[in-house]
Amino acid sequence: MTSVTTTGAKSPPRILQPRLDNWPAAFILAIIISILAIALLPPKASFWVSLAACALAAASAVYNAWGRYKGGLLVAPAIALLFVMNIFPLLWSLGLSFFSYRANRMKPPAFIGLDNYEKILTDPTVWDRLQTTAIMAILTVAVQMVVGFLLALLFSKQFPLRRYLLILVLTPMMLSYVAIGAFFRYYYEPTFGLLSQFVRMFTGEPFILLATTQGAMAGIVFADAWMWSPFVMLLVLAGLVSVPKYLYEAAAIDRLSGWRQFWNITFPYIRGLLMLALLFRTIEAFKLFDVVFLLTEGGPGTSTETIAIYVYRQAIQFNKTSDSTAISYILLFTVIVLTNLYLYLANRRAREA
Amino acid sequence: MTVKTMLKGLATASAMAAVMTVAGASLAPANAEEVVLRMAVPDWPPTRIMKDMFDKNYKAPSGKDVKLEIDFIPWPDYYTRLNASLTSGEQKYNMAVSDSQWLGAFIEGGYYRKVNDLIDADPDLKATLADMHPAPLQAYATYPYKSENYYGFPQMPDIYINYYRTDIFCNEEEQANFQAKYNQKLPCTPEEMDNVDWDMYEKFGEFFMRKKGEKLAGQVLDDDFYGIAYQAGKAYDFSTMQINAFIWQYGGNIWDETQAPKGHAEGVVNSPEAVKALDHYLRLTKYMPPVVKTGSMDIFKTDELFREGKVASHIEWIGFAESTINPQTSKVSDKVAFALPPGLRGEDGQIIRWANIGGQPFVIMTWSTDEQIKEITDFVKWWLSPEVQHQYAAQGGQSAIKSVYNDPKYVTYRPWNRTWAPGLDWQKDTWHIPEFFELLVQGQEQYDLAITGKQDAKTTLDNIAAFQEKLLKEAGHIQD
Amino acid sequence: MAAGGFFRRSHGVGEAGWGRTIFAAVISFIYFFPVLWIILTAFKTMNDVLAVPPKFLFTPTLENFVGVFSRPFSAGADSQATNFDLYFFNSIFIAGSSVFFALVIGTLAAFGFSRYPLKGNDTYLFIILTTRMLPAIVVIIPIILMFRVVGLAGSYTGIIALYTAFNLPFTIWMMKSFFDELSPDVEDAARLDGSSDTRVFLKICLPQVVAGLAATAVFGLILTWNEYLFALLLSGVETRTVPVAMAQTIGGDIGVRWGLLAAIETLFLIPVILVVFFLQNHLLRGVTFGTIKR
Amino acid sequence: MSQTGASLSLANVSKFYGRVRALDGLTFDVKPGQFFALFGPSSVGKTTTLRTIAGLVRPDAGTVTIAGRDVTDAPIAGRGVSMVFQSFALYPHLTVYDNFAYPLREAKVASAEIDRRVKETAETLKLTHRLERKPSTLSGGEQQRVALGRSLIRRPSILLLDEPLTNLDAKLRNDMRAELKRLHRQFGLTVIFATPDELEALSMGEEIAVMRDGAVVQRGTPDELYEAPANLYVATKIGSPHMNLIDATERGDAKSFDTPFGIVGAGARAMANAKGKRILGIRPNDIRLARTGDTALAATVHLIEPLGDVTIVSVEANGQTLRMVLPEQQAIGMKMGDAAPIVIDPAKIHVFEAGTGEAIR
Repeated sequence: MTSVTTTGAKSPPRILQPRLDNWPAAFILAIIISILAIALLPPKASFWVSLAACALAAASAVYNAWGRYKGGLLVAPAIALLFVMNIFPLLWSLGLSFFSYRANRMKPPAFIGLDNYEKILTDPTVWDRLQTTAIMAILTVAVQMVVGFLLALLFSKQFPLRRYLLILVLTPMMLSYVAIGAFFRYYYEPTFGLLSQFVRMFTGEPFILLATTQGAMAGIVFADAWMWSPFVMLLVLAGLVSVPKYLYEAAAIDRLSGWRQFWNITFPYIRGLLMLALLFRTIEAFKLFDVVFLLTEGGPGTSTETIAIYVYRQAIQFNKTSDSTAISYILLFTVIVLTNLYLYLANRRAREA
Repeated sequence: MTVKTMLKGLATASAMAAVMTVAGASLAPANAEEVVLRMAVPDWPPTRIMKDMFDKNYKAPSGKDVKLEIDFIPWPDYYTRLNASLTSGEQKYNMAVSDSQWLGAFIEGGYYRKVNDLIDADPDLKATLADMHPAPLQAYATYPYKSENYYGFPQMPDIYINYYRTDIFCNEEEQANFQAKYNQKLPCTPEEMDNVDWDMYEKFGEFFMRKKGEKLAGQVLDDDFYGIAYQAGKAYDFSTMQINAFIWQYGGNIWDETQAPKGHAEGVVNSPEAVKALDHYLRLTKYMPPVVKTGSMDIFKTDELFREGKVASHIEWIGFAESTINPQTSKVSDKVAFALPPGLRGEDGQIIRWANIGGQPFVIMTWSTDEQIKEITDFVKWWLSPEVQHQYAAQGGQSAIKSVYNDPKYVTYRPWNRTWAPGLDWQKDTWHIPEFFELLVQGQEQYDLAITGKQDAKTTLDNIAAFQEKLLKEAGHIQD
Repeated sequence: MAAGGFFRRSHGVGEAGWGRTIFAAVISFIYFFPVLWIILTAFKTMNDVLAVPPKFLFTPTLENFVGVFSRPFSAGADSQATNFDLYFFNSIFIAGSSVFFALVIGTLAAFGFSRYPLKGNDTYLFIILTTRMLPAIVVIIPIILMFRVVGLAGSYTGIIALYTAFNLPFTIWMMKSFFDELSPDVEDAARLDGSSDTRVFLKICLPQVVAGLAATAVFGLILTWNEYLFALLLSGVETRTVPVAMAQTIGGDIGVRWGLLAAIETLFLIPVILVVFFLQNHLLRGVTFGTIKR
Repeated sequence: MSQTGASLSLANVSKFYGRVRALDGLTFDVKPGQFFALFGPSSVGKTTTLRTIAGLVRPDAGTVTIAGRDVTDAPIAGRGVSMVFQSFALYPHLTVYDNFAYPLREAKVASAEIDRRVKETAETLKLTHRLERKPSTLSGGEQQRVALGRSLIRRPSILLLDEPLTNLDAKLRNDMRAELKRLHRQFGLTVIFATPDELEALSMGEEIAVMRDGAVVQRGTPDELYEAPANLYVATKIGSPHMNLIDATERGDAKSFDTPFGIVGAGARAMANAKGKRILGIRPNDIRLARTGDTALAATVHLIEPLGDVTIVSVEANGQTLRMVLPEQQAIGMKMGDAAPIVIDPAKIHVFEAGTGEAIR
């Protein structure tokens, strides 16, 4: 710790001073250089130029931290790696989103300003996919919350073999998406599938779940909720075990009904955690890709195609690189909003605890 | 096991792995005479057999030690993986077995090498290609489609055929019942089956759709049974291929890239003939196993249903036939026969059999060195040599070379080979343009809506036509 | 540790007896059933897999497990190696080293963030978390572009670096929450006892967060182990992981090889289950990104 | 096991945290072997003072001298200072044995010697049967003793105790107080302990420094602080029940004050400046009920608090109250509102400047 004394001299503004530790200026400079480089140079050269510019910005940020903070040394490798593997590529693609570019063509990118964004924001398809994603996320999260909650109630008490039974319930979380997708498709299959066979014992007719939009949605929601309810269960369990025992004893003395006991004693302890589970799963559900892709391919038609699949098609299958980076940035914005909300609630929970 | 020991173990394992990687890299000898050709291929028997034959028999005429390193990639991931590899610039592969539709996309990207110079420089190769059936050669090698620009060589040509169950179709009781119901003979021999048109095929569907507990060919069924199946799946091209066949047979057309830039999508793609064709295609799906209503009746599913004995007949690529006659993978291995796929009976009584060609060409990547290209050319020549093609066919592969498949021996290799020569004349291909995947995906989505009963044929084709018109105009393939 | 005991010890809500066990066993069994069916399928012949009605009793076979590593490509052909030994090695090596590197780099960074807060600490941490919450497909587009320029596509280095970066954010968040919870007095006591800063970190701080390291490793492992999209698009011929290779069984010459797929998944599941079983007491904090204190 | 204490002195030590001033020209010195108390309510800088002495905190100004050596910027090691934290700060992942051994291992002491000293320390602190346990399984008192043992084992010359007793229950406190004194006698080392509890400070400290806002306002023996508080702050912090404070004015005759209770004599005090506002501090023990014949001050009973053998009676006059301690029998029969003439011993009166609160002697 050193003493921080504020000096009064403030002209010119800090951001305009040409010093190596003036990292905000370095960042702005780096972005300008990168954009110019992408516009003017061939892709290969522009990559190295923008990388160098960004490295300069990073160096500036580290240098700024170095003299004053020991932590800089410890944090630097992580920041550097994240910068190289995440932040730099994202910034690069931000630049790219203002260009017209396809990764599988030889043509250099052409600057088109906000056209990509305009195209996407006015494209009903994007809105439709976002709507599908929202519906699916709401449904799957709702189911997960309920099922996870009930599972947590089941496991909230100590009983013999609990440790082993818990592992059974936790297993779905550990399966790979490929297996889940393939096997649920098999479970839902009308001829060989277990579900259809089961229903047929009563109706005599094969049960064709994935034939309708609602059915396909239900199938996806069921598979995803099955996979991730244990996650909600873990969170709720954490809340349940944090309720002090004496509160229940007091409630027993006051002869509170079970429902009131739950509402007045248990619920306040798990409210924050439920909120966390809700947000965390919503953010995850927003990314829904693998299960949907393997189960329905987005069908029937495009009725279960999520935004993640849409981006996948645009970027990977159609090689519409810059269009899809623009969608990415709209998603990024959404995620930042959700993350902020998540952190806000997480912090509030931490303060309450 | 404590956490500490686990972490230690992990660290040791990583260290060992690192050492192994380094050691492995340094051990690979840099033999001057060795040429490594790295090829991406889909993982299925036609490519596995090729690898096997290469390893056992191939001697490079140059005397160099030519190694073929093949990356077998699962079919469902193949396009994605190859696309990612090519666009990511890892330049890992010198050649690939590419689906024909991908030609445009990867040629425009500068990945596939034009091979006209190689053909012109080599009279033998030129002769071999001249001996090839034009339909597969154009489909697998030309871009733009049917131009003189060659980009590949056929690896494994493939067409649709009709797989059917002799134990059912030749059953006397069923024969009699069919005769009684439709006043027509139920075909039994492959020759009789060759003469089946869509109307007859529809009757198979209607006739053989049985409930659990009913009798089929003298036996009580323990499960529902269905007469017919063909592909109607949402993934990849698993409905377009079959629908194109119907459209061509009805005299309609898909957007024709050979007519570009004058040919339109609007009015062609949704012509009355095409609508009729799609209607016909959809009509037959109601006799198929219920999975068709979910949009997952892909080529793998119809194959599975047939091998599991759930359908009497299905239309499938020849590439799947081998596993159908293998008792380890098929419950019907000893009671299956093969015929030409059904078609539309024309006014002259002849069957029109237009179909969408399958199969794949070899392509060469632009970054291959001259030495590698030389070896690749030698390898391709070896592969297309009559002797090797015969050997390949004998193991279950197919050849597009006339002198090979016209050899009387050819039909004896496999029971389905009798359909090969007559089938080949009816093959056409879809688009080769770079935008093919967008066209394909949108078409598949629309067809899926029709197949799952969400919209009618007219709407479907109108939507496709409108989309294609717009997209192709933007891409400059349609100009007025 | 704070979250540690709750699986084992009875807390708050009280104890229940065998009645609860039976009820829970039924529910757990139903919940587990889809997994059980996968495992059963692994022991079935191809004919048994698609039997109608489904077979619960059958003669188990190990042919699927053998087939994972070597099988004939068509009837009558010799068995060929499938390279799955390489894929399993890749999965272990790639997941193991990326989790290990993320743990090393992330733990250092978490200690830095916790003990020597930078100006704008929260902003840094926020950016770090955001990168983790983006859909994989969004991040992967620029990464493919970058790898193609740098030439990292298909290499161990590339995919390990990517997974390390992928694991870093939540490693940092988790470990920071663990370090935040340690009493600074204990570290001062060690300083008074003659330890340097490095030794305080190694001898005092690290041993106290072993549980956190374990939880982080478990969760990182589950995520990396099953990751599909990055691996599909960025792993090369020699660096292919099991989830990607697994897709090979869904569509080749005969559609889905159910028994094989099930056998691969079963083999693939065993290591994770074991790790989770032994470390399950620490899992809770893992899944909550360390935002739950107890 | 004998150690010798070192002398310590702090001169003008200041420390800022941002703009917050934690220590402000702190100055005091401690004689070798002394049992020295830092007394003051929470957040007056006691802990910061201890941490500065230990070297955990670098002062922004001033010097710290230990045994005659300036250690202001010296590293922690080599100061010969050890500290028991308020939270005990035991190493939770190590057993009691390893907690004891840790400082010795860090000092690279031979393992046989470590073993001997650990056992010896455990013996002294009656912890031999707990050596293999983890700290979290020990009771508060045992944890306290482990913390002490760990501090003593490397034979420091100065031992710092940060509120060593606040985390213990009442009974344990008494035991530990005695234990600490015993250890101090046994080892003869310099002990500096911080406490917010006046009873603790008075009963244990040989000398006490009373702190306020990061500085020492008065230091002295318990008696000195009780008898001659240097200002109102000290006066009100030391002594129980608290000293009574009443407004007063010097009458200008150099021997008496005007108060709400009447004229109060100033005793033998020299009163230089005539006329002025003063505050008189009178300890409750120094007030008694008037007997017949006394020149009494008029007051009425305001509140009666019986405490067993004594009773605290508050009397009131003209809006000011005074608390006095009466033997139980004197308070029998008293009722609120009764007239209660009182007498204050002039010699025991403390006089403070009304503005600054400084004592006038």
